[in-house]
Amino acid sequence: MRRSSHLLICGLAAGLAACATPLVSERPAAVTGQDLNEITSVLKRDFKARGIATMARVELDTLQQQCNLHRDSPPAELAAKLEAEQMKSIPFPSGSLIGDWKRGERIAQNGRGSMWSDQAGEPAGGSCYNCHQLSPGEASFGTLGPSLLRFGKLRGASPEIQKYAYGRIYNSKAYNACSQMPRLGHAGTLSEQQIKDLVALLLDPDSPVNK
Amino acid sequence: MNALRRTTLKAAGAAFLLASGLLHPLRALAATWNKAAFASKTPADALKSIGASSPLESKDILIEAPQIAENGLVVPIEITSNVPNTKSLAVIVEKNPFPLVAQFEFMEGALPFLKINVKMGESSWVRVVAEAGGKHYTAAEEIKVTIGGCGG
Amino acid sequence: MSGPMKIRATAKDGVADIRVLMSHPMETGQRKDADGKVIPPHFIQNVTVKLNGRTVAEGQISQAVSRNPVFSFRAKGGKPGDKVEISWLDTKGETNKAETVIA
Amino acid sequence: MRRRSRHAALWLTAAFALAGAHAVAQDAKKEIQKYQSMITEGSPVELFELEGEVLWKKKQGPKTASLEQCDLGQGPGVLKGAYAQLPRYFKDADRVMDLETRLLHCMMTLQGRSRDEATKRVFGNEDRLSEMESLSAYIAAQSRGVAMAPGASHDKERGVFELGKRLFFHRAGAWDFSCASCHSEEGKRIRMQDLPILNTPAAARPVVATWPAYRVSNSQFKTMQWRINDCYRQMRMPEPVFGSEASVALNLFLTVTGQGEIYRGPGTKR
Repeated sequence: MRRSSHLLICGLAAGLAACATPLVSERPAAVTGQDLNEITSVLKRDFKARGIATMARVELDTLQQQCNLHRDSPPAELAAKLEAEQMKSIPFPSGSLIGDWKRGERIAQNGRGSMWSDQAGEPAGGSCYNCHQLSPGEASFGTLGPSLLRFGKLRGASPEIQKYAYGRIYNSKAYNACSQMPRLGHAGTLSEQQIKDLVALLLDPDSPVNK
Repeated sequence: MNALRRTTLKAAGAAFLLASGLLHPLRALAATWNKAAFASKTPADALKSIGASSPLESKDILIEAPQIAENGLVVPIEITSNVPNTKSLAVIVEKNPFPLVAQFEFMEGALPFLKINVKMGESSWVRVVAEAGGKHYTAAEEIKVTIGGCGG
Repeated sequence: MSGPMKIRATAKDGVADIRVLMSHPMETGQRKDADGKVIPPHFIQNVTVKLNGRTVAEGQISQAVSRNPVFSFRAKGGKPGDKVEISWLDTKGETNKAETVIA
Repeated sequence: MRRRSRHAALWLTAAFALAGAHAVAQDAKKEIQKYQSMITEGSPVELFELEGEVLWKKKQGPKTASLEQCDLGQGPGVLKGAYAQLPRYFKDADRVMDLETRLLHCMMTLQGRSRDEATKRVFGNEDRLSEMESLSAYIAAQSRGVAMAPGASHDKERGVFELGKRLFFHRAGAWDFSCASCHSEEGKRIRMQDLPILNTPAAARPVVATWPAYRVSNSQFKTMQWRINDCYRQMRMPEPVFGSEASVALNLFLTVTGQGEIYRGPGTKR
């Protein structure tokens, strides 16, 4: 009752401030530091730790903070600075970065890992097919990320390409500050060996990705 | 043979229980479950066990089903037989560990029509066998089972 | 322990359209519980459809019918007011039955 | 029909790598839509509505009372169309509530149950639905055919809507995700699943019109609280507290975005 009469008044009195501003669902035009503090305190109040998903996860690191503040489009200078910081945090292993593409395919298929429903210490997956096309035999692939079909065939497997592929999986924000791709190594989801296996899936000439 | 004997024994047992008033009459139905057919592990065995070893391909059996099922636990299938005098329909999911899923008999004006949701372990041909005038007719559709996302 | 069961029946041009919903786990015997123990098979094996007391369809089904089975049948001659009765029997000897009149 | 099958088999095995993939994707989309409509048609969802009705009328709690006098916004015990006007502001609780939050409120006030006891098992499993899930099925079904009109005028409703919007775009957690990471770009999908752009009316409308819903992938009836909860699980975040303002805020944001759509749930989902 209350609300319908309120709506009626709104209808008659279109032009009154409260009624004249319809709710819009578009992305907020600006985000301030205070907005972020408020949201974080709401999350702290309204969320709870469960399993391996601890409450520390609602705290923003510098990168998340800046991407939120700049709505994923930081100015070029800031983006370069953030990317450089992320790059520095990648522990590139020495030697060949190419593991076993068969294991890589299984990791790419596996969508588990880092969720509250996962156990600590259980090997995680990379969720790669959720967003990328890889092996042509897998028709059920997502499109949030670019297709990686023939990734190695197009680029070869030089040490530079290996390093790029490894780094991109370990921490994609080192290459694109506010990329939507998770920092799979940085977040602790994938191990060094798992990332090498994924690099093999992308670069090994025998991998179905390059067939 | 073996199955037949078991069935008969079961029926006898049920009749006894029924007579002694221990059981709801419905339980006598247990005797009509074709255990041997449902235990078949290949499509060929399943066909044989329902007495349809070499059914005739027929365009008069219509199978309406999605070609891509986003979830193998529920795959809806709608079957209509236009073969005159169809008296039963059987559903066989060829790649399932036990391919025979259902067999329905129709009588007293029931149309040879069935909508059913089946489980599919993987992508497979789904075969329907219709019995009419002592002969068996068949048609099949291939259904792909995919891995879904997280949403809905 | 049977959950609800529901029949919806309508008639059009002298043909009854009968849809039935059954609560049943349709356990295959391949699933494991939280402790990793195999859950024994438990599924409906027989379905009987009656129209005005006469059996019009009789089915035998396996564990590969989806959980909470839904079936549709059609019967010639069904008209509003006719009685539809459907029953099932499962591997544990449990049964359930529902009835309705054609709308 | 046979010819169509062979055609499908052919493309699925080989043609993805070839040119013309667009037409193929269109075909796949059509088949997935067909799957969706067929599972909806052959859905056992009404069984859950029946279970919910029993629970609605069941006397329980320290006060041995049923929920039949619960006021879902249209007056005590009025169910017809009530779900379509949720979430909304409730004066007696002085906060915005969605269906489940309101049910919890009624369990505590009418039945005298504690929050802990009433929320012990809010999400069920395939063997046993939760009380909340069955009740949601029953109550939502009473709004079939009614246009979705959640609360969007009261100051608190507007504030909660804004909070929901900010949460929707807020990136955090182990994988740096926001809701928008997956739900803000046209034509994207996870695996084969199309991703609706949930902050646009066109995509939000069919979503709000069909939840809560039966999910065939786990044979469970699921509510919007669960849906949001499970998104956060996959976003690698901690868990939203049941009925918390944040969870209601996202629900209100989505429902207001999709308002006007005629409710046709409870739905059936993959």
